[in-house]
Amino acid sequence: MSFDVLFSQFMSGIARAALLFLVASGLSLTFGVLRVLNFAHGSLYMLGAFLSYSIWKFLLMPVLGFYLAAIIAALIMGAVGILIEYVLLRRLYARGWPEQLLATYAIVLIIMDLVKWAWGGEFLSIPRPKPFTGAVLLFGFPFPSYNFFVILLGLGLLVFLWWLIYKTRFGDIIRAAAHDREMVSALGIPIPWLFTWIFVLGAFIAGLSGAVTAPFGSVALGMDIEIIIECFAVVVIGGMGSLPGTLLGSFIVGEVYAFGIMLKPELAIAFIFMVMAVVLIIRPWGIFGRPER
Amino acid sequence: MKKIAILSVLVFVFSIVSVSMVMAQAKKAAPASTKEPIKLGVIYDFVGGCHMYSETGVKGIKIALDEINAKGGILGRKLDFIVRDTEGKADVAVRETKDLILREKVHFLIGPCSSGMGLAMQVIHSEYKVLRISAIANTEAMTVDKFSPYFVQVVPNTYMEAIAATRYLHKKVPTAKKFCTIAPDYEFGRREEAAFEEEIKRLVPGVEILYQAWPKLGEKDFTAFITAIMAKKPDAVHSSLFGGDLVSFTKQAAPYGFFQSVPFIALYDFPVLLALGPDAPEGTFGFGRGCFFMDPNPKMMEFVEKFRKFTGTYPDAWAVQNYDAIYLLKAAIEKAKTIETEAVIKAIEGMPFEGLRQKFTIRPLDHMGTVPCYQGTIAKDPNYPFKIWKDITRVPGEQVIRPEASVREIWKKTGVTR
Amino acid sequence: MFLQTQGITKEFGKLRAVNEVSLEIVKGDIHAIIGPNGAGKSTYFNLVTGYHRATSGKVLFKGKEITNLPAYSRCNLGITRSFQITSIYPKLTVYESVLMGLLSHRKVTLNFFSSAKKFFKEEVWRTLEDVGLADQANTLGDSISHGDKKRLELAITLGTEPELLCLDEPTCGMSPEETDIAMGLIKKFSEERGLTILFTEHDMSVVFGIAKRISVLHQGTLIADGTPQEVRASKEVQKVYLGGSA
Amino acid sequence: MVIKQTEQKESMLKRGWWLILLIIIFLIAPAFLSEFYLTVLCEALVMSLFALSFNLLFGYMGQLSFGQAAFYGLGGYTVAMLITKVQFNFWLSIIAGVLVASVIGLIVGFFCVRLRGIYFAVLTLAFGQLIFSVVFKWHDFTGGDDGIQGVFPPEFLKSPTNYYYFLLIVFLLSAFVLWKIIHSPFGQTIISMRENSERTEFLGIHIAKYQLITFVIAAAFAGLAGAIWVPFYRSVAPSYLTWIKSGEPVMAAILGGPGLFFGPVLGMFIMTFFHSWVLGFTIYWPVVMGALILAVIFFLPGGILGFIQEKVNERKEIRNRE
Repeated sequence: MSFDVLFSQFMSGIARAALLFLVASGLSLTFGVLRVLNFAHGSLYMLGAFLSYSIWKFLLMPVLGFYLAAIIAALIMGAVGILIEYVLLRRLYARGWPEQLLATYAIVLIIMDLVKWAWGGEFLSIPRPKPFTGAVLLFGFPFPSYNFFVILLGLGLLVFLWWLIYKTRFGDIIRAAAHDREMVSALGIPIPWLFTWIFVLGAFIAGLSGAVTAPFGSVALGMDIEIIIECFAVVVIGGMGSLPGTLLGSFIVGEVYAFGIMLKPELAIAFIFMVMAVVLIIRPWGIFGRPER
Repeated sequence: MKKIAILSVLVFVFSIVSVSMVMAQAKKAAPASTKEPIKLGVIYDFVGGCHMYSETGVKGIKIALDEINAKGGILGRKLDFIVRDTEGKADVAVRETKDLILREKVHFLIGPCSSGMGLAMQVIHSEYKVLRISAIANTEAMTVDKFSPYFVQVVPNTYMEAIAATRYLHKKVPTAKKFCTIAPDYEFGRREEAAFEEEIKRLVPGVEILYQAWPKLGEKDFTAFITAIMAKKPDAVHSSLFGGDLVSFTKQAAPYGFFQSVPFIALYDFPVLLALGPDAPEGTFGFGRGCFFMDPNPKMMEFVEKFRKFTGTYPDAWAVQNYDAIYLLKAAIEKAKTIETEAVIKAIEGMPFEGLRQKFTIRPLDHMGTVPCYQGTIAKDPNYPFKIWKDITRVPGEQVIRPEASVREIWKKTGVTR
Repeated sequence: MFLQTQGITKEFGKLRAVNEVSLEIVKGDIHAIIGPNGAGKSTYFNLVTGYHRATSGKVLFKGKEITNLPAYSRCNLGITRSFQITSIYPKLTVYESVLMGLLSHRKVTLNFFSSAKKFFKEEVWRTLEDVGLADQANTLGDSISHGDKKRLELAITLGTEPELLCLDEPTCGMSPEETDIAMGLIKKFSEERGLTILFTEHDMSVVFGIAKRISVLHQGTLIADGTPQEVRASKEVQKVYLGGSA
Repeated sequence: MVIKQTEQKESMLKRGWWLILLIIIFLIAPAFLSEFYLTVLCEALVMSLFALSFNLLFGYMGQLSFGQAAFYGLGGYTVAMLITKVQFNFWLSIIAGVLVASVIGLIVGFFCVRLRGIYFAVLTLAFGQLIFSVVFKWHDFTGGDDGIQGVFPPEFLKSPTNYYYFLLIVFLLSAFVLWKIIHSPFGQTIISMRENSERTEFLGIHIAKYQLITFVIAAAFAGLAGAIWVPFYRSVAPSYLTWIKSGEPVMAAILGGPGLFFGPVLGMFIMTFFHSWVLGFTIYWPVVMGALILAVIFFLPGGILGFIQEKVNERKEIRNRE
């Protein structure tokens, strides 16, 4: 196995990790902080991708079209997040987490059909946005520049979330709520509104990541089921409610998949679940997570 | 008190069940007179990649049915059809097949799209002795390994399609010795690559298959597969990726300079070329089963007009093959002068048929249509907004169909007696 | 030698909650462990009953070392306990709760086929009558009064027919009358069923009224151990209790 | 949390007569059911057995497992492989299916029982997907994506009506066994563990051991459900093992009422008949199912049977007070 083969496989792992981080960071908010097993996150991701395709087609602006479409789609998904959280999940916080899980499961079924009805089955595909169409030579090996865009966006999101969670008051409250919900509400902080904002942020990130993955491949039905399980793996491995955890988790899953493809293509997917199971057994709350009180 | 309440619920549930039974009973009671319409059960997978093919397939069927009914139907009987969705699950496919046969009392079946569903259904409708025609799913297991007299195929099966594509690839890149393959990891992909291996070993002595990539059906991220293949530096790559998977693969491979550095052949048919638009790699090879531009004969162009009027877009291979399937069924029924399954099967065996893809016959041995396979090279074309093929070859089914001796050999192994 | 702890210590990080306590509990005694809040009473209690694992030192029960035995094995040897915050079965009936103790003790919990309700009817009713909960046999755990809940937990522990019954502040949150009833019950069971009782308490009057032997803990260390009279007379105890900080 | 009502005290006699009436309805059902609805009834029976095995963990042990379909699928695959590859005896293959599911259940359970709540759910989800991806990808052994076809029962069981009676007998026997287990001292122990695991541990119960035994029993019955189902449809496919299939008993339990023995059965009957009825005229079945779930979660918190149970109890209390 010569160096450049390993390096190219490693870089394709990085590309996948950046993408996974984008999607999983939203989930780590809703799943990590709110402790809601949020299956609907994958559906918000898919809806974001389809919406960004339609907006891009509608706008037809050569260069800015893609970026504008992505932002608008993400904002719409944030609004959908408010709708879901406010109308549905807010009533369920008093109930057990199985009911919350099933409510998000019902949302998956509803959004799945909504997308099938609205967009039908064609493979929609958005070409890569202008400056990132080609590839960059890295140590003599071509590396698609769009992957760089995704990595940069991932880092940007990481910095934003890191600043939001560790450097703002809103962030302090989130971390406190993640640790001990009753105590925070006892301090008179309106927990319901806090949770709405966390869910909206999660939905916004899901929509944005959906729009950003559109140029990667084809936007088609089944994206939601595809991505949600891998996102759970990322959040669980990294540690629930911990941002660095989600970053590490997406890196591990991305690389395990990339090298799995090279060594034993058949078992690549199985490797991810093996790692997930091992981490859950040794440290249920994940590498960087904290045991729940 | 409690027991009355719980009993009331359960009786309520069973009252719904019994009410719908009574409706079903009423329908069954009506005698099947000769003037009753001929009922066709259309069963496809409206999920994932197959959703698109199923939709255009049903459009092809609708056009054929409207034409036939406008001219008085078959044997004076109107032809109508019921569409059902397998949701891509084998157990739902089996239950829907039973529903169409037992409750809707369909006379013939057509479908499905995915090979896995096809195999699961075949066992069922053979037990109930109902004829099914396949116009999209094309695994060779349906006509050979798991042969059933109650099944006819008008799509080139995985063996025929792969042999024709391999010959075209070899013709275009005669010096290639080291190959890689990439195919979706399910029945269809496995069969195509097996046939490719068999044929390339015959054509190129000392051939080497360096690496076989098996992304799962509906894979979204091919980067790891692309880099793994390019690392092997093959002389050429054969692939049976199709639909959404092929669109994703192509867009992710382009920036790596994949198409400039290695000759590649895959199922670049009309829907893929339409979706890719400018991203479609010129000079790359494609194979397919008969979209409009692959066989521009007069009958096909006439159908293109009708299809564009009806749907506003061009017909792909699935619309063409479903349209052919309906007319094949019409010809067989008229030859047999009855819709009774055994007679129709006897009539269809060996019957020559002139469809949109010109002439082919249904081979009596395994009911496999000697349908043509098409190959070509992707190129721009002034009068279409999307890229199509140039230097197209049409390989008649007879040249690539599995020889009868080899079919009988496989039958010994899989226990088929015919 | 019924129950003995030899230099038992428990550290939570740097805090040494229990500091090398060596103590002996005599069979049949009613033995109280007292001390101001944070003296390490509950922690010592948890070390004996297996709720926590000791950092160092030994716990011996009838000569056999049980320092590292998990809680359920200690219970099978005959040590059972109640909790400071009453721990009962809110959604099970009083009858079912008491039955559970018996099922576990009599080793029938791996019986898959006969109906649970057929087992140990007399013992359950007898225990219910002993604690005065017979009339509420069919009410759910969370719909009885606070005092009744404490007595229910007592009944549940009696269900396992223990030799050593450890009660963590049995009268906490009770009115004077309820406290007397509870103490009366504990004394009755000790005599009738030959039970050894080990309990923690911070209410002096309760302790001196019933306990045969008293141990006093202060900041994790044992400062006095003996009959109520000896403990009342000991200088250290007075300093701790009456003189303010040690 | 999930359980509003525990089992009311039921002597077999008091409930007996309506149970017998129900069994009679089931026995005469084939007489006036069209063959299609008989097929749907068979599916409802098998999936109800699957839901009962799931509810042993969820309703009675208080832990939600999101990977039970792996055992259901393993039971099915074992029967399919034994019958098609080695022409093994039909009855022994079913027993083998149950054994394989139980053994895998023991291995998976050993790891899962040490976790609780969300962690237990996510670990079972991970193991479920692990087993699914191995079955899906092990092409030469399990037939990969399109599974295995041609799994025929013995001659006399080939007719749907006979097979229906076979399924009915297996369902009634299994339901009876599960009922006995839940009402046995073992059952009382796992219910007590659900209610207050700390209190139960201090009564001398090794919590992990009892949870593991329950996990294996649930896996065995899920394997049995898969094993008797595959020969009816003559084929098995990897889609039997996905987390989406694992979600079906969860829906059925919460729809019907997890706190009651027959809750998941009613939930699964409603879901199966609803699915086959709606699929008859539209492909947009999931959105209807999603709406139904949300309606039940919000308006019938204890599930349909739980709701009826409450109404009945209220009326009983009013009557007692008069």
